[in-house]
Amino acid sequence: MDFNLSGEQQALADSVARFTARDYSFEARRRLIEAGTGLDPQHWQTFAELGWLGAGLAEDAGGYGGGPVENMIIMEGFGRTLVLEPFLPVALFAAQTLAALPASALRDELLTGIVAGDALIVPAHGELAARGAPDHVETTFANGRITGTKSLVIGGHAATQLIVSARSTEGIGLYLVDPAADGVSARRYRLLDNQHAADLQFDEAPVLETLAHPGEGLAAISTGLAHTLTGLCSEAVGAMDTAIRMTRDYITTRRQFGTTLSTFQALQHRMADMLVEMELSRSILYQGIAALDQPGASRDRGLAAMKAIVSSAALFVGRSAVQLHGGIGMTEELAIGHTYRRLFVIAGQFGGESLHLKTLAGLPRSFWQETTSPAAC
Amino acid sequence: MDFNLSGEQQALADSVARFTARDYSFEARRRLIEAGTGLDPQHWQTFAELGWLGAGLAEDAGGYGGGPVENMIIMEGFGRTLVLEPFLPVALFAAQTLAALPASALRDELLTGIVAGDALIVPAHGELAARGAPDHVETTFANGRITGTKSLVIGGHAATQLIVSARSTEGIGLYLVDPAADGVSARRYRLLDNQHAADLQFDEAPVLETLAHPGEGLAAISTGLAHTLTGLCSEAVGAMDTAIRMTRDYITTRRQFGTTLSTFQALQHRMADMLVEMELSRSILYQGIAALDQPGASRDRGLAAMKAIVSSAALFVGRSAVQLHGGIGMTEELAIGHTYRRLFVIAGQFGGESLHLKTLAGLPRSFWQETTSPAAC
Amino acid sequence: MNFDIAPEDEAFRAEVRAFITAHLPPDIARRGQHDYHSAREDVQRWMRILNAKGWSAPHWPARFGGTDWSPLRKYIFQDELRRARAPVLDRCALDLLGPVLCTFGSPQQQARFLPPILNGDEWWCQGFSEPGSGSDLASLRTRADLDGDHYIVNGQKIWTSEAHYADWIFALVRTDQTVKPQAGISFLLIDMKSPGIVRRPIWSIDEGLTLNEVFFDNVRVPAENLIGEPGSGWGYAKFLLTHERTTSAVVSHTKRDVDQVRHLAAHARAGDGLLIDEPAFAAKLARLEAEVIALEWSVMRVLHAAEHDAAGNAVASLLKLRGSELSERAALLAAEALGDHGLAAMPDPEGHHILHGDGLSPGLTDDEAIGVTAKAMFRRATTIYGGASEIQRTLIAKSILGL
Amino acid sequence: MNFDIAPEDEAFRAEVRAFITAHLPPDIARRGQHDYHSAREDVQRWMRILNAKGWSAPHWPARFGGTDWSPLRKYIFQDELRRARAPVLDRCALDLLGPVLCTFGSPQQQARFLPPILNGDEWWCQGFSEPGSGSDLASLRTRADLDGDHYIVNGQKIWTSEAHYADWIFALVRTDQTVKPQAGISFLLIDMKSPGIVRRPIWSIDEGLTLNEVFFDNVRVPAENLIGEPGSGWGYAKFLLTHERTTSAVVSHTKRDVDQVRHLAAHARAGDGLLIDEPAFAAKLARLEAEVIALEWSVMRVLHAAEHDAAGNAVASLLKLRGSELSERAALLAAEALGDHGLAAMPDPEGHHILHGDGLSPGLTDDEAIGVTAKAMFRRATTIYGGASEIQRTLIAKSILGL
Repeated sequence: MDFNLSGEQQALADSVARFTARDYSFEARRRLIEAGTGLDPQHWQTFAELGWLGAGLAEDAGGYGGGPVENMIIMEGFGRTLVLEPFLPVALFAAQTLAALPASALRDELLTGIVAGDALIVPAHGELAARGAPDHVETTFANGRITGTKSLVIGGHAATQLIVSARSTEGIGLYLVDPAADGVSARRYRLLDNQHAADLQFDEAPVLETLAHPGEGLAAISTGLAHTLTGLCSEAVGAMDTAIRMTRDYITTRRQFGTTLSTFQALQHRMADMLVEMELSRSILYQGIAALDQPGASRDRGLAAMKAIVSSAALFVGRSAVQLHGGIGMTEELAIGHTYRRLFVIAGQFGGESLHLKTLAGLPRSFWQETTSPAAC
Repeated sequence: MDFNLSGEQQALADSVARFTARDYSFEARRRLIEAGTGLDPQHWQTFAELGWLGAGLAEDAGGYGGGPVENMIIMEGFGRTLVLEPFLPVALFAAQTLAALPASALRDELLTGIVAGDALIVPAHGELAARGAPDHVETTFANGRITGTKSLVIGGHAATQLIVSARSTEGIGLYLVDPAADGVSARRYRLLDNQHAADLQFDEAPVLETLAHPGEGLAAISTGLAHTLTGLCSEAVGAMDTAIRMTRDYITTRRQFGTTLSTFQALQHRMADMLVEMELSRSILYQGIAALDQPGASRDRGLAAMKAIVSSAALFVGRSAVQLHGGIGMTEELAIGHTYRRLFVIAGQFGGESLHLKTLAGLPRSFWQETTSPAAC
Repeated sequence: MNFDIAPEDEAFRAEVRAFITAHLPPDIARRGQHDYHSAREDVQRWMRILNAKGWSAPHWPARFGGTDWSPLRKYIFQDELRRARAPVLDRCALDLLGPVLCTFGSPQQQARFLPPILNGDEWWCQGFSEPGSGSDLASLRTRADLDGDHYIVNGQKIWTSEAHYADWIFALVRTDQTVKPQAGISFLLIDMKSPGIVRRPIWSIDEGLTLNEVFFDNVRVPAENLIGEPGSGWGYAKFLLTHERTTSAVVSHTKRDVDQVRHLAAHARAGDGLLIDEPAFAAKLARLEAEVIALEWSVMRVLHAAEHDAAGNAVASLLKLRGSELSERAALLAAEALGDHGLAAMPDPEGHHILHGDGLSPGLTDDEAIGVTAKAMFRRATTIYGGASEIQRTLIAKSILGL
Repeated sequence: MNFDIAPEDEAFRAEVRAFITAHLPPDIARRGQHDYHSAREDVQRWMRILNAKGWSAPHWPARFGGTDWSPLRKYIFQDELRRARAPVLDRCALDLLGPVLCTFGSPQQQARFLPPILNGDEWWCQGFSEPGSGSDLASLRTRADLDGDHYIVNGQKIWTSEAHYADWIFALVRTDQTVKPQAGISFLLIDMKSPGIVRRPIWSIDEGLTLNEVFFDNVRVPAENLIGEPGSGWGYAKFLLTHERTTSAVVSHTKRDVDQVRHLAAHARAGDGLLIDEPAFAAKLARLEAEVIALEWSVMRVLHAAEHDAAGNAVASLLKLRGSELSERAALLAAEALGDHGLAAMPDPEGHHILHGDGLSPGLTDDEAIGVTAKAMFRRATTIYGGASEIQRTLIAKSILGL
């Protein structure tokens, strides 16, 4: 075990910090929101050039040989400044789903496109009734066509290709679909944090390619989702850390009743609890990353525990940060409200605390049961 | 609506306060604990002489014409000084169960015995697997005999007669059983708050009388239980109020770090939350008492809401009171620990927060649906 | 003690409900299901209907156009309005300014200002908070200097709700710089059309507009618009803030929201079943419901308590603290009920004030679902405004517990 | 970064587990399932077995009978002891006094005192707290005045854990009344058999005995029993309190407790099913489990952090705060799992110290259920002792956040 960044990892973190400092000031981000796309092509190009789109991808999958830690570093940095581009669905969800499939010319071509920044491929997997449960897929596949509705496809409005999960009698398969094809319609919307997403409706939409045959798709998309969850929780940790820092700065300068707010013990204690929630989130994030290598149930347990903790921490820290800012925290003009909105979205995305506690409860075991690794502890 | 005590009710409250001041000092209570019975016959005689055993019982049921408010007044007073005698199971649970049965010579004789203080009749209804659910009865009745095990029968060690709920193919009936009969064995124990209880095992135990025929028992025992729940929550409110008062007195006198503890804002805020929990408990207790008159589902809903709130409040206030006392709060020598233990028992007795939220969730309705009474609001 | 509601009060509730059912325009009722602040036109139409019935401001004294209803009946009236999703009225004018005018205003002021309030003709906003004086009103700096028969007002107010709608503002201004901070404050009525007033919208995190900054630059205000005595403004403000002891519980609003959550959960699919049948969600909803019941019965206790009753004050002190928490909890739970769509921005499609007028919103057909997430964001403010929860706890500790 | 445990460390865990399985006497293991403090005889037998293996105090330096295990291995060792429900060893001697003696003791003191600790022959208690100096140690008043080659000790200690078992006490005493409060404190080892020492048991709300008052009335203590320099006791105490940054998390204890809750819930009937299948209970257990995982990974981070690493300190600061909360939560949940029996008093049937020796307890046959409610009551103290949660939060706010 080693909880320190390697030299290369530190360089990556520094690189992310330089990018966000330059391109993601509060004002720059506001302009991007007003532009109404949630995606700056130049940013995406930068992601490709700096190798971030393949930083967490194994070499045999067309990446640069890093892993979930590299993705954690990027996503944590993105969480600090609330990056809007759909990095998570493309570079984690789609890429790791593809990487979990057997190598093939098609797979490798798609991955190459992602890493190069040419292909903005996103999975269309979640559905409203699933509420975050990865195996609830009602969308159907039959005769080369897809029918059903996928919800909250982040980046779905700008995707070049879609990886659609669909069920047939033999189980869940994964299919490549052209979002511009007949039978595909998108209801685009913004999330509370100004990311852009879409609900995608497939009405006998034609499949370009079969990526995973029926019965073989769930494992791959679940692996992609597992990486996505750790990326999302990394983002949460970055956003929480920023929220705490901003709140500390605010209450140490803001004066009321003849003193700074930071002298009030109730506020001090609330900030202590915020810090604790953030650190526990980071701890269980590490655990989640370690769990990615574990066999099925162990992995799912570790990820469920992680998301349950991080979801509640994100809400607590976000709500508390606004509370301690007082009225000014409620305004669009201040960054803290945007951080809260991002944390709110993260808390619910891919299932909130309740769902993941239910998952965890359904996979019981002793702390010492399976292996001796703290990953399973 | 009138939230003030009437003159008679105030006199009753004063009478209870005089009794507890005289007979239930901390030292007197400690001696009663050491005596090892949890029941002082002189106290019981006093209860009878002052009319408390029939204070909440209608006149046509042999009582003095009061109702749940009278029982509330007594139980709240008992909660303040942690009275140990099994007043609740006898004067509320047993008496109100009997009062809910059709009048009969037997019923009236039993009620007369209770009110006179001669008969210490307690229901043996709860079972381990029921976990507070009133309708889970596995104990069976067949051929005039009872078989099964009842748990947590408070006062069961000293009962003169038992009202046993038991199931046969036609439903749940209620049966009068002599605790000294063959086939009845008691495992006596103390609760954490030093009340005495027993698990009662019936092994083909003979029935003295049938109180409610199969299928007619559940309604009566549920009514008895409903009154018991409001009595228990009254006791909780009294105990919480005392805990808050003792804690306030402690932190306003105890000095640390050169000042009194009461000057620390974190402690002030915790005490504010304790007060709020207590007042909300009192409010929902009133609601629960109003609900006693409502038809079936409305009553059960009101009582479930009440017990859920009071259970969590009791734990919060009790735990917080010990916390604010610090180490001294953990000792047998101080009253506050005993108050916590009583509040802990109340929180779990007849089902804790989870059970009652489940009950409430199972009986949904709009706030404005049924009647316009705040009792159903 | 008697916890039963009188039959006459039940009959009164039925009467109110029947009136609302008969008179609330269906289009307004439908928009009332959405979780946005009502547009001025809707409020105005509804106020005129109520005013025709004499029900615009039941809590005012009857001689000023109010009623002599008991506190319980006033509560029932408001409760039925929320149940029906009727527009929330101009609270600044009706609940805050109105009682001050009725009590401390001159007959001329009463005659001039009360009738247009009752009819929804003139709208008001409250100018108390200033930058740098969040929960600490005594430090306010906006000044009004007498110049002949006019005051010249200079300064800035902030967090001014609905100032973009308002025709008038009632403001706390400092008319005497020489005395102790609280003693130099006066209560002044200012026409928002006066030259020198500038409003700046403050967009909030729900992407909606309710708050504003208001700047005063040598604004001339007739001296006759000062309420009562100069230097007594602090007392009127305290009267105003404590006059209604139960509205801060917003309990009827939250009851409406709990019903909304139940509706949404009963229509939201969760796996192969419905969300309402998911034990974890059902338990959260039940817990919320139980807490709202406890809150409402606390309101009942206060409504029936004498004004200076110590026990009543103890209960009253919790209403804002817990009421605001439950208000946000209900909104968050409604958003959770919407699942994926509970993460989407929902700017008011029919509103006049939209920060991002891009029309991007998920395709919702259930009126009860529209605006839910905007409300969830907006309600983050409930434990901040009107005395933050931290202030409330300190108040309880000091005034009720004597710490 | 690398979050995988090394294979050699996994092998080490297997080795420890195998040793414990082979050597922990079955009767002790059975009693270890009960939720009471272990009796001295059990601890002593077990310590001698460990000592024969050289494992009594792995965290001491090897030259004093400890090991050179990595922090992770020391953790794994303790973790396996808890898993096996082995008796909790004499923590005062091993974890608190031992490191002080090893670091600041004279060679004579080390030779005299360390071996009997390792073999469980001499037991220690800690005399820090005094009446009136709960979390405020600098105000202590017990004094030790030099009289030739002896100190004369007068005063009183309180909250002295296991003093009824202890052969010796290490105490903070004031040897200099003339200097600033913290500068006059020394660290003294006192034989509990000395004339003038009186112990008074403090029964706690679990009806058990772990705490005592200790009174000193002109107790003569050889001056050679003073550790290090006179007046430096405050520094040694701080060393002792911060030496082990992770034990205050009691995470292995709570892991054991979570397993216990799962066992109890899997055997407890609830209606027609099992409690473990009740969604509300299962969710509470899952939430607890997830928090314990987060806590354990926080421990991992501290174990692998350099001693003065700022990030490590931030994490270390939460271990006591959250560890103590989870410890109580686990015990409360275990009691809840027992249903009606979770409300019953359970004085230790095999214990030597019972307040009410009436033997009244429900008929429990599952060893894992015995003592559960006593533990639930005792654990109320976890957020109080060793720096109450309020103190911990203030520490975090000040030292980590700089407020």
